[in-house]
Amino acid sequence: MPQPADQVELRIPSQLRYLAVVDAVVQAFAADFGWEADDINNLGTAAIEAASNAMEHGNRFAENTNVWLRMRGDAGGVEVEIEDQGPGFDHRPYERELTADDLLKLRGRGIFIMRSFMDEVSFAPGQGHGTCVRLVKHGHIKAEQSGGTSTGA
Amino acid sequence: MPQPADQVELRIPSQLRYLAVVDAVVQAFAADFGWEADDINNLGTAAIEAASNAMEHGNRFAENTNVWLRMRGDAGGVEVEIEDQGPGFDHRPYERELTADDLLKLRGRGIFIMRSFMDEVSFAPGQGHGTCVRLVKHGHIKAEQSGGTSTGA
Amino acid sequence: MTIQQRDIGDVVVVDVHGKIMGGPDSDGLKQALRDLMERGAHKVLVNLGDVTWINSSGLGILIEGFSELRRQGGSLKLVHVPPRIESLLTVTKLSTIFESYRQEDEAVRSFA
Amino acid sequence: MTIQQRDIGDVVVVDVHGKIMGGPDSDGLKQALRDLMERGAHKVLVNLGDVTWINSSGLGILIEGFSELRRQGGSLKLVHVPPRIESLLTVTKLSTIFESYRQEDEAVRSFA
Ligand SMILES: Nc1ncnc2c1ncn2[C@@H]1O[C@H](COP(=O)(O)OP(=O)(O)O)[C@@H](O)[C@H]1O
Ligand SMILES: Nc1ncnc2c1ncn2[C@@H]1O[C@H](COP(=O)(O)OP(=O)(O)O)[C@@H](O)[C@H]1O
Repeated sequence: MPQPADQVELRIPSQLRYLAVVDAVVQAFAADFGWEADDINNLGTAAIEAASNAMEHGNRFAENTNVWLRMRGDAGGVEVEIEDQGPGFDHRPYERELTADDLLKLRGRGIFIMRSFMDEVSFAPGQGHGTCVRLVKHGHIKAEQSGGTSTGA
Repeated sequence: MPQPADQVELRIPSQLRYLAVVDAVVQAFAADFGWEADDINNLGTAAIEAASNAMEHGNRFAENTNVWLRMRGDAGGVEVEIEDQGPGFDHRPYERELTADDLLKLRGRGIFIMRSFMDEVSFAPGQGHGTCVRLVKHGHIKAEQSGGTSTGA
Repeated sequence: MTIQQRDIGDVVVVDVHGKIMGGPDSDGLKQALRDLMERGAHKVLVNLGDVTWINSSGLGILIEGFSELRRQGGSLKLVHVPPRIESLLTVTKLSTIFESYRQEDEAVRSFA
Repeated sequence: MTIQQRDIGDVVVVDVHGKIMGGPDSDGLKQALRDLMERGAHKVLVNLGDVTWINSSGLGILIEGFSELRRQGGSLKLVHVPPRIESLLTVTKLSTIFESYRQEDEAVRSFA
């Protein structure tokens, strides 16, 4: 497990407009790994879902609450933690496949989307009181390599 | 001055590969302000220069050192602070125009670039011991508006 | 998020730009879809070509429009769905209910 | 950062992809320019079309290549400079020393 010094940490207020910053951080972190574009997009989408939940269900959009994102890893795989200041919740009811009945529901897809796009999704108490969602993704290296000399991350 | 709760904060290790994350955060924060593309690019470039200096001159790329970025503001203007854990420095010698003699030098353009692209650049002691560079930018609203209904930030 | 509307025959094309993230930022889209239904529009084509991303609450807005229009005998279809949103429609199986087209003319003809 | 090289007549085109940020990440470009000079190349065209950004240490690498080549009677020119890098060359007045072209064929002909 890498030292905290090898991780990037982001703190944002509980406002949906900052979801764009979450997406940008996660995608920029992984941009040079040579992963398939789909993997990078889906990682961003899962992080957006986790951060949306943290703001809405965790922090209930309360002023002066924050969401933390911590990210570490390399081309072999990344780990993203998203933590809120909410009361925590029991995620077990949401550990299920969506059924035909769910198809047209307006809500209730966030955790399902995270699970679909990530290799691992887990929930734990955060460093504070809230929920910490942990997302793990092992990207697929792009098939056609550019053939040039690549240096760096 | 907005409360800290209205600001985004990023912490990165002193490794150049995380400059891409700095660029991404700053640009995503300002992406929906309707600013000219040039303004957003130049804000990113100035932040990259400040963060490069923080890593190289401030933290001397020492392991376990970090760089902090704090950003706040709205379409009227943004403020970006970039802080390191270095010894601090006297910025006055670098408060000058570049001359013909400087043109082909390999280094020494970072602070000049920040000043050229930003409306304000100032240096102060950080919250810890290091240097805190403060960048202020008032973007220009894009001339041709899309004419659609825009909501949100 | 920014939206614009165009009429092509009796099809209303809603061009969405930016991010569809639910919450106040997407009220414009919600309201536009409701207004269209009040005006009696039955054929609505949502152009996602300039949408950078959508989250699950944003999907909810599209589903609400889809269901409401269907109830009134109309339909809501999609055009120019970027790969990132395509993935999301696929995993959520919403691709089985939203008709989606690559070309606008093709999409418009499909309503006839 | 990734680089590739192509020869067009006696002009060597260096296609750079990604970010030019100085430090170890850009050693490839530094080394490539040095190797070209050792091989006696005199006409070097750096294609920045796929470069997302460059910082001031990255500029230093281009300046080093430029000066070294000029000392050896050669020249280093740029092609497909994105607007973001154009701004940087303008404020640093490096645009007064780097010849820069929009089209590759035009750039290649300029060495003749
Ligand atoms: N961070 C969180 N804190 C508290 N409750 C949460 C959190 N994340 C999810 N939940 C609960 O789990 C439910 C399902 O979440 P999700 O699948 O993302 O769908 P939705 O957000 O659309 O309801 C939420 O309605 C909420 O009750
Ligand atoms: N954060 C910092 N901490 C300590 N010294 C700094 C810092 N930023 C800049 N400096 C000093 O100011 C000088 C000029 O910086 P700059 O104009 O960015 O050019 P360069 O980084 O290429 O030397 C640096 O060489 C360094 O001595």
